[in-house]
Amino acid sequence: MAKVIGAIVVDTERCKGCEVCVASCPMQVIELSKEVNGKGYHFAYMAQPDACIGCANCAIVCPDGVITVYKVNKRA
Amino acid sequence: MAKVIGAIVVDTERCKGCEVCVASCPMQVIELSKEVNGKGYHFAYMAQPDACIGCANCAIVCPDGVITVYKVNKRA
Amino acid sequence: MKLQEIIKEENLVYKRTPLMTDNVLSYCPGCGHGTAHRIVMEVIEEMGVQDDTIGIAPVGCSVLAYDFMNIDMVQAAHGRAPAVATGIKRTWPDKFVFTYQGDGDLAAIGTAETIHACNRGENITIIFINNGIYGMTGGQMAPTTIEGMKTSTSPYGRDLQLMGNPLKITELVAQLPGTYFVARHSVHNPAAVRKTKRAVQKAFQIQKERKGLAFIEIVSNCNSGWKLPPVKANQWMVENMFPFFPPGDIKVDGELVKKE
Amino acid sequence: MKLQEIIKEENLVYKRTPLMTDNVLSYCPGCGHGTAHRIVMEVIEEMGVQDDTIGIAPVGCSVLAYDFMNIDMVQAAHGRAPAVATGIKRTWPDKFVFTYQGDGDLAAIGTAETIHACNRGENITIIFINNGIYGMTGGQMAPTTIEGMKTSTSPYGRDLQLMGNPLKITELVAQLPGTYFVARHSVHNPAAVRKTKRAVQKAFQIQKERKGLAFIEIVSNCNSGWKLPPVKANQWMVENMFPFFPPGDIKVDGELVKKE
Amino acid sequence: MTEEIIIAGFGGQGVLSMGKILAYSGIMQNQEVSWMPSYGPEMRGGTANVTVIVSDERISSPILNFYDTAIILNQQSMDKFEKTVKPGGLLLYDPNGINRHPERQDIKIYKIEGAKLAAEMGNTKIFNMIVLGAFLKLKPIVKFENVIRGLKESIPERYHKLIPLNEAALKKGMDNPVELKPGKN
Amino acid sequence: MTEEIIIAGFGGQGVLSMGKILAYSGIMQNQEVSWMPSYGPEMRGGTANVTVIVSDERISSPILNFYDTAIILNQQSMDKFEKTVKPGGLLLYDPNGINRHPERQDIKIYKIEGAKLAAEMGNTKIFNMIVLGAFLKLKPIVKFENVIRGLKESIPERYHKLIPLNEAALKKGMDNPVELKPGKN
Amino acid sequence: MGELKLMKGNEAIAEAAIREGVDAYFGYPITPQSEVLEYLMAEQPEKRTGMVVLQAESELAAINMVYGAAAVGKKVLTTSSSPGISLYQEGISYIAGAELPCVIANVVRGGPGLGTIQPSQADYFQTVKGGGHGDYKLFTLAPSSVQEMADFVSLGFEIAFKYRTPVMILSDGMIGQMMEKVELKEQKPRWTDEEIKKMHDKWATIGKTPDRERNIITSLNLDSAIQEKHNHKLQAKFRKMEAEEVRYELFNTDDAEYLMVAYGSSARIAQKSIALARAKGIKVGLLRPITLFPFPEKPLADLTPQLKGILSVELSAGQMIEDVKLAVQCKVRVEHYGRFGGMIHSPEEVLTAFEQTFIGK
Amino acid sequence: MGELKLMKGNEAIAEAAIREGVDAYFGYPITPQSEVLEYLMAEQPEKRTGMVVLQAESELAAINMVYGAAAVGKKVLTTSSSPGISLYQEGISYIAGAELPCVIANVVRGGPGLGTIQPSQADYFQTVKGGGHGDYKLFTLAPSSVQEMADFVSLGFEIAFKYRTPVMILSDGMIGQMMEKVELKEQKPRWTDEEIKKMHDKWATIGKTPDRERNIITSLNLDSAIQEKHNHKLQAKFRKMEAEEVRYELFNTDDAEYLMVAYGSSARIAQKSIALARAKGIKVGLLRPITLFPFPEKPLADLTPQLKGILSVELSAGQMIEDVKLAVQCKVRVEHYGRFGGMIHSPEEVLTAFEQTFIGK
Ligand SMILES: Cc1ncc(C[n+]2csc(CCOP(=O)(O)OP(=O)(O)O)c2C)c(N)n1
Ligand SMILES: Cc1ncc(C[n+]2csc(CCOP(=O)(O)OP(=O)(O)O)c2C)c(N)n1
Ligand code: SF4
Ligand code: SF4
Ligand code: SF4
Ligand code: SF4
Repeated sequence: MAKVIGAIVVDTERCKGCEVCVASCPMQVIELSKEVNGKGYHFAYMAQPDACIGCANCAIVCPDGVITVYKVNKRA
Repeated sequence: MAKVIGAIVVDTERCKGCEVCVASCPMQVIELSKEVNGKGYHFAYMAQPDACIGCANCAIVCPDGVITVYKVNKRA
Repeated sequence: MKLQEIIKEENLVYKRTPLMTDNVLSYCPGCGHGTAHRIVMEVIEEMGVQDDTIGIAPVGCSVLAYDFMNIDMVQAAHGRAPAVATGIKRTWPDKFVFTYQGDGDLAAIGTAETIHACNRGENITIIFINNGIYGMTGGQMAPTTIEGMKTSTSPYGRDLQLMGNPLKITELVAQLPGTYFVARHSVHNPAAVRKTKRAVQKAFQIQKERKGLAFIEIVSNCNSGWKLPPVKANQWMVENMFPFFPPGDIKVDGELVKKE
Repeated sequence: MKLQEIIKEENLVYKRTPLMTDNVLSYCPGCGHGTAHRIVMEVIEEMGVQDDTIGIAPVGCSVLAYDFMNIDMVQAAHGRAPAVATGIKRTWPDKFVFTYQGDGDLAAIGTAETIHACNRGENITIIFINNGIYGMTGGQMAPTTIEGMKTSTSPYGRDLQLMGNPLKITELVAQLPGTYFVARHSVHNPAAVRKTKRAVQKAFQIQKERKGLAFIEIVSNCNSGWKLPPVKANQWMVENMFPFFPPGDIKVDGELVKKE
Repeated sequence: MTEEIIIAGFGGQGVLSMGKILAYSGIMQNQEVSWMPSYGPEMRGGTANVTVIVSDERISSPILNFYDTAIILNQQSMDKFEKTVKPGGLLLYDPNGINRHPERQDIKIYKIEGAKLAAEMGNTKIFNMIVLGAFLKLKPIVKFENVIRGLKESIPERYHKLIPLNEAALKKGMDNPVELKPGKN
Repeated sequence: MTEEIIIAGFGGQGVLSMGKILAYSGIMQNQEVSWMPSYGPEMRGGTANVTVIVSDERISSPILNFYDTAIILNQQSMDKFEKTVKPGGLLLYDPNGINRHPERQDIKIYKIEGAKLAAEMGNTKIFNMIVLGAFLKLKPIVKFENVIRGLKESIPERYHKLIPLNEAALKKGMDNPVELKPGKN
Repeated sequence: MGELKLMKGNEAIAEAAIREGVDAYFGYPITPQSEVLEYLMAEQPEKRTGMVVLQAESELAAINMVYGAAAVGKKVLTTSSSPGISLYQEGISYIAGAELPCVIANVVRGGPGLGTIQPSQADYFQTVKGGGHGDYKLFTLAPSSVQEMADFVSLGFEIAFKYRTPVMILSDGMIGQMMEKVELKEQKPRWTDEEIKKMHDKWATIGKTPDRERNIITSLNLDSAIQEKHNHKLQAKFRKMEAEEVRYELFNTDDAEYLMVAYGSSARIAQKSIALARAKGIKVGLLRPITLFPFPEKPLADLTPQLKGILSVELSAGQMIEDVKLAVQCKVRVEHYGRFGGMIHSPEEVLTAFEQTFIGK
Repeated sequence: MGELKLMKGNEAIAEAAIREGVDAYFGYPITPQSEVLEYLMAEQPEKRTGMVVLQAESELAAINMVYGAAAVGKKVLTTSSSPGISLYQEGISYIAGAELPCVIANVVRGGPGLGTIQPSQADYFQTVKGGGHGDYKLFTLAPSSVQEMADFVSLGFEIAFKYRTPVMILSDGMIGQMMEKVELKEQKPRWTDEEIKKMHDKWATIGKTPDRERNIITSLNLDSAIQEKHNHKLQAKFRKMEAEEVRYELFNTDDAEYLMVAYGSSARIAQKSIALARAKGIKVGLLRPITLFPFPEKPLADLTPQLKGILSVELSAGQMIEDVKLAVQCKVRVEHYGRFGGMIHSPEEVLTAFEQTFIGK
């Protein structure tokens, strides 16, 4: 059995908090932070990091291209 | 038996001798004159006046609108 | 029966409409512009709306249409007649407003104004004379010049690769929701003239009933530009232009006519 | 597994293409322009043609596309990008040339240039962002504003009688012989992004093979202009714009896709 | 009397409408006014500022380099406008989001906790009215009743029900400006 | 030497090309030339005229009010240009289609039956060359050989087979100008 | 007194147009003047007065819609900003040539090209020397307040119909975007069709009735002799405007030793500079041209004897200065000062430039 | 000596363009200059040199195709006539703003509006003062012979690339339609892509290679401070042109007591008038500006001490006269004479006007 484990890195200073990634994540990984970044935006972060499958959906819909996605195929 | 008799009057000074009327007359009534008018055009005239049926084909295709058409319905 | 007996007022069956002025037409012998002018004026006369009609002359051979049509007329900048017509019709909605435009005017420089007036569905009539060439300026290639046709700017024939495709603007505007009646006709023979006249009648009727825009293309000759005598030019037109620009209704009552 | 173990170079599956510069996009949060930019740049990167590509930025929100796309770019006057592209492509036929235009730019002021570049079949790619509004100037009505939609110049909703019909320019250019591939897509969710990317790939491939013009409409949100939060704006778009602007291929390999 | 004011902050802070209400108040008492905003795409998510002049005389330039009063609502504006206050003039600011406090010795400096007070009043939208109140306390260039009349003129009829709330906010602002003594903040 | 000429007639008479050949002939013998046509829609079916100047010096105005020579080929042009011939100058005309003959006493007047002679030679197209020949007989401003060279330059290669015919026409023209004595025509 | 409002210059034009009884507005959005169309659309003038307001597909369409509506005797307005006004040039030349009345406002921004959206006065030459082709002059009003933005709508139409000529309101982003108190006039009723017929049946193409020859609106004369005559007629009109329609304003000129010449937004700034200068004891005054064509040549010439120097203050690299120089005929030194490309000079900058130029510090 | 041909001015431009190695021509037909496009199409330059010739769908398209081809470092030419040139104005302002090289010819006809198709010089203001928006100047060459129509194509491109600026050849229907002897230059090869890369890789958008930053062609600067800087750069260029690129010609000025100033077709006519005047013993000379911007101010000023009067002879209601006046700084009386609206003054008319103005009969 192969379990996929993913992670995203959000460039929080460039994130504009539009929530498009939040709506696009199949695993409900992402939420907007309570804090704001330098421009006053509530930026996206992995609220459920364990759930991320590294599908990159969030990254490809992010208008500002601020998400980088990593994925490992972990063999049991 | 009713015989239609027609006639046309060409405003010869305005006729440009384009021959469009000639080509449109079903009875081959019209020809271009040998003489030219004031502008140097060979104008149209009824070469076969008897043949004219007053159908007005010539007049409605004449680009310069120089033909007037008359028609009598002659009862035998 | 003697000629004098026939040629009498009471026997009159056809005479140039008084809505054509007495000015000698500036067009070349055999040019279809004159016929097209007359048809429009006859329709306006028959509808009795000469006092309520404003025509827009284009830039092109028919720029002087105002010298020949005995109605109030406005001469528009090259290609902008539909915008000018919009300005008039919107502010005097109960007037009849028509544009009279050549192919260079309507389908080259005026493309945007044509498309948008049609798309808005301005309640006007557009009379579009397609002679496949720029007559006024001496016979240059037009958007409607067909493949292989020689003009002064396509002296070896229109090369689609270099010069692009001819444009069927009429089919295009028929696609737009704002056009209510779109048809293509010609004026090269009596039957064609009669059909064209019926189309123009219909077009003005539609304007009267405020149903939207009516667009009549008239395929015509430019014998000077084509360098053919008028009658030959008409033949050439039938043989070469009609296959590409087939006459007939394209859109009737707001519905595209189905091609079988 | 620890995050640090996952976030390693060898596990990288997605990263912004280096063909996007490091400049922060000037677009509003959630605006589709950014995604559309990135798709185009990814395709160019993947084809390895960044050295041979020239982009044309329009007048509109994406006027600053040249600040974000890391390739040589020309900023065109409002609506004239297809003419500018023609000037470039005709003189450097072996370069890849694309325009990136909004709906006001491409379908209002630029209608003539759009129609004629498409009709000539210039061997270029047109990326058309249809957000149904003029974003840059503060949310005025666009030619693609749908019926009833509120904008700053249709504050009570687009009234077709007063303001005319919305224009389906994409369906129109598909009618022209010069277009080889015409499609409509969007970038509001991952599946749409993937489809759009495939279409853009195809478009550039067609340009490479010199087959003619490829035209990709991307229906997108202008959440600022629409006065909706981004995610809601995308929903509104799906519910209200898609019925009028249905996504999908319109013309493939030079043939109109038959609607069943 | 001529009062030249710059109001500067973020786009969403109600900077422009604060200026508009002030200007309308001037009109209500028959004064000349001008209201000149920064405009254009830089407003999108960026800063916004407006120059308001209220005067008994015809106003010449609506654009100025130096002001009698600067009302400053974010750090960027502090950096830009602190130096533009005329000697002896007034700088009023909301300390929320400010990380470098004003340092000039030759002007009067007051702060108003507008954001905080607005939050306390349960409506962040009245933030700008609190700040305006504080300003009017310090420089009563327009009468309170005329501010209310100005308010009525500048907002659409359908929002007139909110006037009492705005009035309360103005009063809250009037009660709360705090003077900063040079060197002590 | 400077010769200022107007050639005027109907559109189809070869007015413009006659002028062009004359101008080219000047170039062949290293002179300065100018050729200025009337242009535009009035040419459509109407009149055509061209001003040709051949000179040893740089030519100033290509448009003139007065000419050394007027070559006139229809009545309208006679009406317009007879009066523009400088005193002592030359008026050459084809009487075909002319119903009012020239009347000036202070100039030389010649006629050339160009149309008639062309018809006799069986080719109406060489009409203009006959007239040109007549002119050159009267004013040999360019050498005959240079006219032939000018002719070659001004018509496309594929028509060069027609040069002998044109040459013959020129010669025919040279043989046939008829002087009109004042008062007798 | 009319109704008092706080309005943007752009809004003032729009509201004034409705109240003037303007029949139609055609325009295309462009910053910094889109509020004109937006305001009109929000006001639903089709309900208030029956005024037609249409967002055109482009500036070319807009100016030609104007041409159409003007041809039928209607009061028609359009507004745009610099790049859009460049696109109007063919149309303006046609309107001038065909002698049609209309009012056009240019809310100028910095150029050339797409430039900036900030205020500028760099379209002076385009406006007063002829941006379009051919010999024509564009009657030009330069408002320097929101009140004048409103007032010049009425004045513009008065002149437009008096001379059958296009009138330009040359404003800029500053006047367009600023709010000031504005006193609005009472609503005038729109002309009825009958009134238009009465007033303009001589020339307007409103339908040829049997009692008159057809009217033709055209700028074409293939016969140059006729076209020259037509041009002489136009020139006579321009000369008449020069004789009768010059408008300007003077400030502090009675004892002035120096003069600033400035219009529109620059005049506002210059006025403040003058106050600053006067405070320093420098005797400087201001002449504010209100009409740019016709330019206030005589008033300017009349002032020269008392002057030691003139500063032409413009938000441009120096355009109006040529007209100032032509007016004063070398009798006094004329210099230019101005920021440009969307930058706005401050009153202090103007004063400094003035002092450096003429006082020498 | 190059090949001698008898050619129309319009044909000479076209042939000279091919021989100059011009890469592209975009244009739209309009009288009296359609022969340019017609000649090019007949010559099949795509075969002769590989030059691209395209009939655009409109003038707007043509000028923007020019903008595109210029942006990629190509030599690109367009021609039109007055109404079409009005439609070019937005594009010209963009080209000037974005600093692109190109050559534009205006074969002027009588205006305003549709006007006539006969020669005119009434587009002087539009050309040299700025028909488009914003602060820019259009380098302008005024050919007065068919030879110069040909020569100024090369000269135009030299200047266009030296300054990265649009260059206008301001001609008219007379120069365009007349035939004269013209000496044609040898065919220059068109620049290869490699040559263009070498010369223009610094700015032209010909593909961003890894060894350089991306190139951007734009005229937009939302930051006014940057836009002002950019404007200063443009102004510096215009000052440099004024310092270094003035071109003019003098006739009979050595002993002249009077001067005519005339360019292009009018200069040809004035020259003849001067011959007529000299024959009468009147000492009059001619200054023919070849560059209209930069205007030959200094040469004109230098001549003034010897002069009693200057007649600005133009086929317009009087436009260049303003530049003449500005140049001579009131040191001598300056008057205007000219027919217009498509009418052409004869040498005799000019002489009569001159005599009436200055000699008094
Ligand atoms: C802005 C502008 N561009 C070009 C022209 C020149 N021009 C006059 S008529 C014409 C084309 C006319 O062709 P078309 O519309 O087909 O009409 P036709 O003469 O064939 O009837 C052109 C290009 C012009 N007058 N104005
Ligand atoms: C000639 C001209 N007209 C108008 C404008 C103003 N303008 C700038 S962007 C724009 C419309 C942009 O809308 P769109 O093309 O839909 O792009 P978006 O901003 O929505 O992406 C307009 C009208 C201009 N810059 N130039
Ligand atoms: S990579 Fe996929 S699973 Fe992970 S956060 Fe992004 S969208 Fe969600
Ligand atoms: S159609 Fe008319 S113009 Fe032509 S020949 Fe016949 S009558 Fe004459
Ligand atoms: S009326 Fe008919 S039959 Fe008579 S001439 Fe005309 S076309 Fe022929
Ligand atoms: S205004 Fe609209 S189109 Fe422009 S950046 Fe914002 S959301 Fe995008």
